[in-house]
Amino acid sequence: MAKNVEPEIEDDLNKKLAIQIVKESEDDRLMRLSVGPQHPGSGHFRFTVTVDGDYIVHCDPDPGYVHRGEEKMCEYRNFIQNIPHLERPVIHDSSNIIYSYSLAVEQLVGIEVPRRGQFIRALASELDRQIYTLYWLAIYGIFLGHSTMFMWPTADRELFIDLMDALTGARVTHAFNIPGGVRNDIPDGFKDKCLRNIAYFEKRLKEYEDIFYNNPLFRQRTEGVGILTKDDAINLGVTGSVLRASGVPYDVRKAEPYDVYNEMDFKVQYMKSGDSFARSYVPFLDMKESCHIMRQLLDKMPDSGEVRAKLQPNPKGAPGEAYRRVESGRGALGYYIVSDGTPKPYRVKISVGSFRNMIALPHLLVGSKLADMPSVYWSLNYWPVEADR
Amino acid sequence: MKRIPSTAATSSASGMLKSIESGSKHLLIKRFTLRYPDQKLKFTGDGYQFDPKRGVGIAGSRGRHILFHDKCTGCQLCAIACEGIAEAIGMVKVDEQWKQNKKSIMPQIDYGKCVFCGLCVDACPFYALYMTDDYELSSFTKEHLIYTPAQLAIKPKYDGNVELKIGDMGATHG
Amino acid sequence: MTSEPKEKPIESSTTQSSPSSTQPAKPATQPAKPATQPAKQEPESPPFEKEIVSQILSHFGNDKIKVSYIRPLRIKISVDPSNIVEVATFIRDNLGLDHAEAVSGTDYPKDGQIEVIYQLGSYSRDDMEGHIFSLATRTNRDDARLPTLINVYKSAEYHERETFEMLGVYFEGHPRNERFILPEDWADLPPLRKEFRIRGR
Amino acid sequence: MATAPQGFRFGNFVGSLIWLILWIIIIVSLIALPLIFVILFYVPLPPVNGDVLTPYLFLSMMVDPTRTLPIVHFIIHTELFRIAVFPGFSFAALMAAVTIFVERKFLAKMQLRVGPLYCGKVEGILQLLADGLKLVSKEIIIPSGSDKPIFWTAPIAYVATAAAVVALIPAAPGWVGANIDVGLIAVFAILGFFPLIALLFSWASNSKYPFIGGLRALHQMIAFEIPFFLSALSVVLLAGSLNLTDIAEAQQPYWFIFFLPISAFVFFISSLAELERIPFDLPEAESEIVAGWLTETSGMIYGLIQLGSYVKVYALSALFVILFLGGWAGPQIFPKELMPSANATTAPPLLQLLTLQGVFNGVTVSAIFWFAIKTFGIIMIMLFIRGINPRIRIDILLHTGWYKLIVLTFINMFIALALIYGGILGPGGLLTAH
Repeated sequence: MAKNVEPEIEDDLNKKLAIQIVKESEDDRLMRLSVGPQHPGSGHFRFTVTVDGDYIVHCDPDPGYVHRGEEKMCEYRNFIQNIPHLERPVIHDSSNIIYSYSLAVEQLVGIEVPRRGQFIRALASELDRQIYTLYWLAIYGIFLGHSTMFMWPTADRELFIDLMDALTGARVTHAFNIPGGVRNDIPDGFKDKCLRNIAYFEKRLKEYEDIFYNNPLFRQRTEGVGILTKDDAINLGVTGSVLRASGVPYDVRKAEPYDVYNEMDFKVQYMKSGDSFARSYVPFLDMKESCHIMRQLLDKMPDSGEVRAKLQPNPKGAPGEAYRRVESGRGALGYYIVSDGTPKPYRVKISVGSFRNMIALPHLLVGSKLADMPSVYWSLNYWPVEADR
Repeated sequence: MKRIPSTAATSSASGMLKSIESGSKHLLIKRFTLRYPDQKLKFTGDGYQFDPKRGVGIAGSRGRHILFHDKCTGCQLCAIACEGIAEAIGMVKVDEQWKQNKKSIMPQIDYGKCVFCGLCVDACPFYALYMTDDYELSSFTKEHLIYTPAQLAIKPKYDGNVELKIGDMGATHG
Repeated sequence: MTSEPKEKPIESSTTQSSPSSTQPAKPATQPAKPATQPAKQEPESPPFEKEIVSQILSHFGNDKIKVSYIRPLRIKISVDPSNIVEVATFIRDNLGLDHAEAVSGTDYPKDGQIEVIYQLGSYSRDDMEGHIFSLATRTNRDDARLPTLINVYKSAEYHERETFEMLGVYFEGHPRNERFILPEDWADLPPLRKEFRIRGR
Repeated sequence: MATAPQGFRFGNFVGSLIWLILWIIIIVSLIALPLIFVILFYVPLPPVNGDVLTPYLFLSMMVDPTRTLPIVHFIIHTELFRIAVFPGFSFAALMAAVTIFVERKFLAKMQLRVGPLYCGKVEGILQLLADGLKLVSKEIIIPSGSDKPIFWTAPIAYVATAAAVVALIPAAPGWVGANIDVGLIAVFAILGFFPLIALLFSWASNSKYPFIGGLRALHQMIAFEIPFFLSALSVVLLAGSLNLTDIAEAQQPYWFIFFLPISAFVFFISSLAELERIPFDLPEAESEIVAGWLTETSGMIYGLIQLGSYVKVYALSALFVILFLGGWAGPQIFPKELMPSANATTAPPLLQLLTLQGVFNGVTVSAIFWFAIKTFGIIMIMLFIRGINPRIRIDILLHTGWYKLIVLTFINMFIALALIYGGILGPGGLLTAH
């Protein structure tokens, strides 16, 4: 299929790029606006947009304001010491960002996680996905000027933060998933509390739909805005909800099921329109599906057993390399780890969804209106800190 | 596996009416806010602990540490565990004589640096270092954030007793 | 893992990883142990992946393509920089690998080389959704130059730009070989080279 | 672990307080008191109880407050009082303050949080005072390269214009700052100044985001001005007058909202756009253009503009009440006999003091009560709309203004004309009060 669409897409994209570079210098009508890093609508991220009237003719992303050099830092620390700093890029979703790291390290070190441990860390990562998505939704609400939609998800996020607090002892940056399983077993009464909170949360999702997704003003602002076609989505290599909103039902949990996800019964939620509305609605559907997965995880979890494989304090990875992925709140999150047989990794590359989705930002913004900028930008599920790493 | 989600596309009037209904419904729902200094959350367990024999932690809140002087051997494993993470733990001399601690050194923790990951607790093989519920560690100076072994030995008092309640009128704290 | 010696797992890894290979979508929960040596040490390669590799090999021949390993869901081949555009175009057109997930470089000062590796994936082929195809190439460390793949894989654009600034690999044909994530006034070595040391460590 | 900041001494703190009090006493006794006495000697004062007000009499009022009654009575009947205090600016500013506080608490309730809580012990009732003090004490930052005279003038002009609108709005029969025959046109004319001020200020700020915001304000204003006028036009047709008091009294038995619901809707939507409130707060859209034309404001400049915009909220809500909801019409809330009339001298002095010798008689109090209730209801609807809606996009907004609202107003205008020609409403109509 790739053969017949490829040339025209390629031409189109190159042409667009050429127009951007020429237009910036020649025309006097253009106004260059800086969005970020201290703009209320950007996070720790800067991109410049050049507007001609109300239309954006050029967009240049400029990430790196929160670059920590995680990949370099990894080379100086052993496999266990890397955990706390690796979860800093996404403190809400820290279970997921450590999940694929743990999978890759387990492959290199050669250990197997006990079955109960697999269930618990899948549960933790689902809870973290909810926490992240709710936070994302809250910011999307305030970006569109809907202050109520900022407050409700922020409040309901507390349901899951509460659970993570009981499970791991920390509200964010849990350091819970580690190579070899999880740090501790679930506490008493956790299962009932979890089921109670999920049941309440599903009721709340209906309210979100009422006040936000079905609101005609919200529909007007997002429907038909920033359309990313299926071919463009594939070609640009976007991931996560952005990809699924463009009609590609791709989820790492289905494509490459890790741990216990092949026993779970869930559907990959996707939409075909590829506009801002679809990109904002797919995470919402994912949240519903995630509740479903969490119920199954709690149901099928073995009642007792080990949760953590014994790991020596300073494990050495066998020489070689591993590339493992999980589906995080923002799409596929992969770690490429090269080990040279020492306790420290030789090279760690983090392939994050935010960085991969950033390429769609100039693609979508060029030609759209300045007023569409927040709705397009944040619908890309972009987390600046994670993209900078 | 593949299905098109129903977007519940509604006309703008009924969508607006639903918004109004949902908004006015929430005027009757209980508030969610935790009034923090007056109310404090109740935590599970008695702080994060670790069982070196089984190799598994015990769930609990990760606040500041508690150090049991009668068990600490001055083996520095906690300081080594912290080395690449926060470098918050330093070993200092104490004026105490314990027969298991010949060198009389014990960890001193700088909470200006600690990230509360609890990996030092995992590293302690002698049940000497646990974590507690106490998370209110702010102070005016950086020096006050450095907790000496004597300060770490004190068990903090934490009296949080508010739990998240879910009822017909929504979720609320207390 | 405490008592497990380091040298042991080479034989056991190959036997353990093979049963899971029949189903491409099966989870890799089995500890697919790493291969220390290139693919000839793994005799029982999974058939689906093997077939893909044999397609490439039959087109290009053994001298252009060096197969590093074939594991369940993971294939790595190494090519010469002069062939990489040709190989990538073939892979894209005939194998359905339509996007690059990551482009990363690894510095090997001992060999005097930098390995740039493209992790390619497929969204359009259902039976290859879980596969990651690693296309690796090596370039000289002192004058690191590679042909760009953005005309083949548009998705590699920002990744290549990042690789340029992090490892100093110049991508010929890339429109913007310039600063991306690092500060504007960065005048030091590319930070992911091994001779760039973090201060104090 | 709580310790005081280093170098803090309680003695120094008390010493600084005493020093401050000393300076205040010196300044008051050396400058303020002589100034007052000079003014009292040279300024002709109203006669009180037949005597001309002298400084001695003035000082004796401090001993016996009932002696101030005539002077208060005199002040109440001046134009200045009407414009500055009761139906005018101070009343509007009070309503604005109440609006700000209620907005915060109401939205907080809707959003499942508590809103201001600690300042003032009881549900954060003093939060507004604290915010005001904070704004007063903050530094005003002027951007370099800005047009300084305009930059300084614009916020004051904004508040002044808002006050000018308020001066035209009657709050009870006879209680209006300026009772002019072209009241409605005057209101619209003055409202036309706001986007001009926004544009001037944004241009004077010498910054890109304010500039875009100012242009948006202008676009929005032009798009919504016409439906705004036209929706009021059908009211004028029915009432047969442009005087706001006359319009309010013309709808004595039946409010115009029953005949002109579409006009009322259009007027409400247009006034939301006029007020730059969500969903029409595009000139201040913070996620696109930082804070729009308010980006470079700081300190009291920001405070004044906020005050002006909330006074505007009151003004337009009151205008809606006058045009569509019958103004101050409503049942008498308590018997007239309880209030001493203007000539009553039999009432106890304390009650005389409270009712200001019958200036606020029963009818007036009832009218003010109903007027305030209705105005506040409209304000609450505005707040509610803010709670449930996102911000609209500029092109949809312009499309709505030009294409939809204008058409809707014409529909209702034809209905109004039909009512007049059918002899049902208008001068001498069936349902008109005679």
